[in-house]
Amino acid sequence: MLSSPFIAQPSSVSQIMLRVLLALIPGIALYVWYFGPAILVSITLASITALATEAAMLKLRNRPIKPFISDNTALLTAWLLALSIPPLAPWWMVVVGTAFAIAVSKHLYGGLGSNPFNPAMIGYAVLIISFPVHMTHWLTPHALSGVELTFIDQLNYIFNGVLPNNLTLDAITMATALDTMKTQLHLGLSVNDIRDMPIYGRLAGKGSEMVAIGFAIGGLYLLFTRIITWHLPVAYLAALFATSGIFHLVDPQHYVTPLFHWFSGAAMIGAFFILTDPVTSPTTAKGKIIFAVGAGILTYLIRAFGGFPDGMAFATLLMNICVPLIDTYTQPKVFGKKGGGK
Amino acid sequence: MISALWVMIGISLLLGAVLGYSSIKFKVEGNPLVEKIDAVLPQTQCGQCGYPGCKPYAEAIAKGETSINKCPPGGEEGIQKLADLLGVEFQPFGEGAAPKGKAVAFIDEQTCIGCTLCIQACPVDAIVGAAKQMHTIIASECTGCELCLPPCPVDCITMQAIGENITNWKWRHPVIIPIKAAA
Amino acid sequence: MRKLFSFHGGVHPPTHKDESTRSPIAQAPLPSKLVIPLSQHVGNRAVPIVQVGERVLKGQQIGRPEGKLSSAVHASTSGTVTAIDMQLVAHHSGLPDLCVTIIPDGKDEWITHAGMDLKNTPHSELRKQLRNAGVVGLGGAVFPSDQKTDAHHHQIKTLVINGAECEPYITCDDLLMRERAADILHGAEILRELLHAEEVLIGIEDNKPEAVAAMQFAVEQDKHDKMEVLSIPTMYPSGGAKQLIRILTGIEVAAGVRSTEMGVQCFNVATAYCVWRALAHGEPLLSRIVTVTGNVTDAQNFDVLIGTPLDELVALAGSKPDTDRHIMGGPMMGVDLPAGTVGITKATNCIIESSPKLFPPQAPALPCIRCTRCADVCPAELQPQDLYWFAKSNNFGKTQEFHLFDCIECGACAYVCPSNIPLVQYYRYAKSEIHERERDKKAADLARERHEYRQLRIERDKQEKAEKLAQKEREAAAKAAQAAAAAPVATQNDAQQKLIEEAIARAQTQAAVAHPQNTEALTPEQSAEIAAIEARRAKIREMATDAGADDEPHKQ
Amino acid sequence: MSEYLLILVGTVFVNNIVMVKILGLCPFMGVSKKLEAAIGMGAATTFVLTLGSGASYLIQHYLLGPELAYLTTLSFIVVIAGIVQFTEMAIKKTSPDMYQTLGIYLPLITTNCAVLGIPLLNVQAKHDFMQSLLFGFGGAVGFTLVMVLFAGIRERLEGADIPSIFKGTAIAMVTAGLMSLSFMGFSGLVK
Repeated sequence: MLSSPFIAQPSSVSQIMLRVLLALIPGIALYVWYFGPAILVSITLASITALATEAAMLKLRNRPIKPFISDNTALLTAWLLALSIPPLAPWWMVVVGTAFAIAVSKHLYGGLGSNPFNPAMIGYAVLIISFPVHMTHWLTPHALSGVELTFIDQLNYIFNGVLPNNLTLDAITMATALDTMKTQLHLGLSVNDIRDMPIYGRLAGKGSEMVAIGFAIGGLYLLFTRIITWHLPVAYLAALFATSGIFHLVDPQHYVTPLFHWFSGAAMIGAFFILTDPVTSPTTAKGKIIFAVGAGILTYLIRAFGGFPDGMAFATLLMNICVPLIDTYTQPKVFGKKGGGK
Repeated sequence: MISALWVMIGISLLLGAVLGYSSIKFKVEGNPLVEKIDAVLPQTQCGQCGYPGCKPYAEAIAKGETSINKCPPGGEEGIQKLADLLGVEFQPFGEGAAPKGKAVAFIDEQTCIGCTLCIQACPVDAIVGAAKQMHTIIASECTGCELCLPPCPVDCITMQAIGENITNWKWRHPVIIPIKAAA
Repeated sequence: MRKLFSFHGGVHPPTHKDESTRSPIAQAPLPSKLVIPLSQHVGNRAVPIVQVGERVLKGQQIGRPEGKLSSAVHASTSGTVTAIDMQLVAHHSGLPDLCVTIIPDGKDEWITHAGMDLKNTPHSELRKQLRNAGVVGLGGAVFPSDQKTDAHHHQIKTLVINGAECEPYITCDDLLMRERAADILHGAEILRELLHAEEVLIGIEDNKPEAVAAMQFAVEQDKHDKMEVLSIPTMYPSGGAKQLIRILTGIEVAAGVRSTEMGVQCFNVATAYCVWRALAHGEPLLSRIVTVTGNVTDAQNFDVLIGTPLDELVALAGSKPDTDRHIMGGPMMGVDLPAGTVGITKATNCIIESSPKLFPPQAPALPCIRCTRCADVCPAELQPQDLYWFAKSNNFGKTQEFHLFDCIECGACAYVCPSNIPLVQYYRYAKSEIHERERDKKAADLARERHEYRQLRIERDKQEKAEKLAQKEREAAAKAAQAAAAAPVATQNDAQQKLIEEAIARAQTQAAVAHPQNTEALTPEQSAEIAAIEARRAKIREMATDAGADDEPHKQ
Repeated sequence: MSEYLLILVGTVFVNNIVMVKILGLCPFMGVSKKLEAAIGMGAATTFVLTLGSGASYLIQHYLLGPELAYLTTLSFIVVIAGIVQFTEMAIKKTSPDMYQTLGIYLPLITTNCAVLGIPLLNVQAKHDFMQSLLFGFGGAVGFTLVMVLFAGIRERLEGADIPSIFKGTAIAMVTAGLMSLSFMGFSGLVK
């Protein structure tokens, strides 16, 4: 006998995920505008791998493939992973990262909804630990390098590692703004003269600050269409701002301004797209704030003192470990049991 | 070499003293575990576990003499509860000990000769009757342990499964509309 | 204007109310037969007090209430009782239940009945009349009203009359308020008396302006100064008792806590109306307003006799041929009825003729992505995604830790779930499993008690026998000692010899006096029966001896 | 004072006993099925470890001295066994439930390689009394933190629709691996 309710609000997981993918478009557009179309190659490559791996895993587990492929969750993981690794990363890196993310971090735990770790970040962590060198070859924005790599050259490099005749890899790539900042600081330079270097724009790295703004716009769109709630992004950015602010006030020469941290690395895309993955973030309001504040502080610590250039991925994974516990201990009071009854 | 001996003997004497003192202070009497295990068992007193009732089986488990998968009326869930309580691994039922559906004994009053053998056998006094008088089973009290079947000389007791009626009907586990393709 | 409160969550499904409010309440004609279930209320089933073939009058009691929590059942019209048997009833399970089937004789002849003098009849009498008139909550809970009007020495401040009717499609309360507002208020007045409540608040959703106006007019006209009609914002499930109490008074009644302990009590408008008919006019609950809507040509409300078969009622509203299911209640909390032959019961406030076009079958469910939209709309402020997670994996202990029994099964969570998971069915599954385990636990505890008492009794009998034996030996020894003192020369075995002779003598005297069984005053067939039993015993004894002879086991 | 804080943060997060130094895996896998068992085991191990590292420092410093260095492991194990026995009696008296749920893993604390490993690391790093106490306590807190978090994840995975061949310990191993991967994020934080 069917159980009530017999009517439902027209909404589906694939619609939600589609909206999140659309929200990524502004960021990607700016990315292509500043760094050339290479990122599109790795995004499509990652998407194809993700869908192929998902289909294979579902086949192995005798599950119908259609409903899962069309729910766009694998696509979202692929896009987030592609956006957090260098655009000129060789093709096998993208494939390995995405395949590991979808197969191990998602389907080994039972597919959609049961994975404790954010698949995109697991993919990133695996890549940065296995291929640290490749992960530092980020594209320099056109304005800086003055070299206009055609799309064919980029394709050529990604698939068979060949560069046009006169260019060397170092000419067209550089470390991220964060990475350069960290290495220079270790060499004892002060923040001011580091900021004078050509790669820095007004807020952070020349191209990457605009891309961060693009993701922020996409994030605000998600916020206003109530796909995500304010708790995670606001708490995360506030925590990052506060910790970096304290260190900056204590020693402005050695610790960069909070705005720099906001608009560099994966902070913006993390706050609005990576942390807010519903499956791997807490469900209670209080829990979301604890989770985001923890991630913010860890991101700053790893960026300032850790061994990796950007702490966003590891901060997310470390806080993902705590999510079940956070959920258990932040259960809100139930109707009528809030005391007083008024 | 000698000093090494002294050191080791010193340490062990010191530890021995501390442990001796604390074992007296932390004396624990009785084993509250038996009641906890007995609380989990279904109390059918049917003896299918090889012990004359649930309490003896509980004591045997507490003493570790027997395994926890010998109680068919308890079902898989009973074993799971015992496994959680004792912190041991879940063991499925051995062969032939699989649980049967719940049933209640019923005396066919045409053939009952009033010999009271079943009354003496019933562990929970669920059979009403006296010598040479008609016997009948109180359905609500019968635990379905089938101990009254063997002693009956005229074999007039049968086990009747408890059907599904509107009061004990249960919602089914919702099989999500065929998400699992055929294997 | 009183300050209104709000409760957490709630959804706004399309109301679809205007289809069935165009025409006034129509009187449904006498049906061909009446199938009246005896269990139409919370509590024990009513005990039938009529025989098959007996002629009953309209309003005559056919089922007596049984036990403290129960209610009476009456014949909805005059006719003859043709059967008292198991028939399909309006229940999720689709299983049969005991029903009384009456074939109406068309006379519709009332039994003699009279109203009560409300002013000076003691309240206990009024409650007994409510119980015997079969008045139960008509909002859907069908809880016997006589129990709810007993405030159990709690001081009741507010009586809430629930006219919210938040579920889509259902408009029976709306029409009732528009047409019979005065009687509802009289009923509410009686309930206020019974509960000694200080004020009465009538909550009506603001998508029913005509009903609000009608009730407002009736309050002013009959000068009910302690009553106030309040128009509350339209949101599902604002009609839930706890939710409406929260909106009107701000009090949050926790699950498992009776609202009377918080000084509030809630009654549906239809229940208030029935209280008035039962006490002022002595009419038991025989009929109720039912909305027939959905896949029908002209949806409207009918005043239907309890027990009218569904098919006949639905035919009145012109049910379209492509109807595949009948839903009793609304689309959010309704019951998918097993067949068209079930009778209308006291709980049937609406029948929706469903068709694949009206209620498309649910898309296949995807796994839960913990997006917490369900937690945002849950009026009981639970965490439906956790409850689902534990119910799915049969971890019932955890579901209770997450307050499973606070869930009012309103369906708001399943309504907004983007993965189309039938959440409410998971919670109902978990609840029925937990109820069954509790029943088993109670039975197991009872069995342990009986077993331990039996062990005790056996020990006690053994001891008594041992004492009696020891006591007898002491007497025998004392007697033997006397005999020995009298004839000291008799040695030890002489004493035993004398004992044996005495025993033999006693045995002979007994054999002489024993007379045959009491078989003097026996009727012929009794003796025939004894003969048959004797024959069978003989056969068994000889079968037993054969068995012994060739060693074949007595029983396969 | 900041040096002590560094040791504490270092042992709890950066080079966590279980996740980075891969010590103490058998209770980590065995007891983390249920949250209360994990908390109980964590508390017991913290008590044993703090006491153990303190006692082992005293033995190493005052009793053994340079010439009897070969006795280090032997004496440490004897002391730790004594402390574990004492803890077992205390737990059996105070909360029989906890004693029952921990079951065999309570006496197994003696064989937990973290419990012997940390005092030996103390000796190797030539910590003074306060440092070795903190190192022991920090290591145990790190062990407890990670085990409790791991128990939280495993309890949630009970309801997950994991492929049958991965159910139980297999998925626990995979999760522990991914947790260790995440803890590598801390590398380099504290020298």
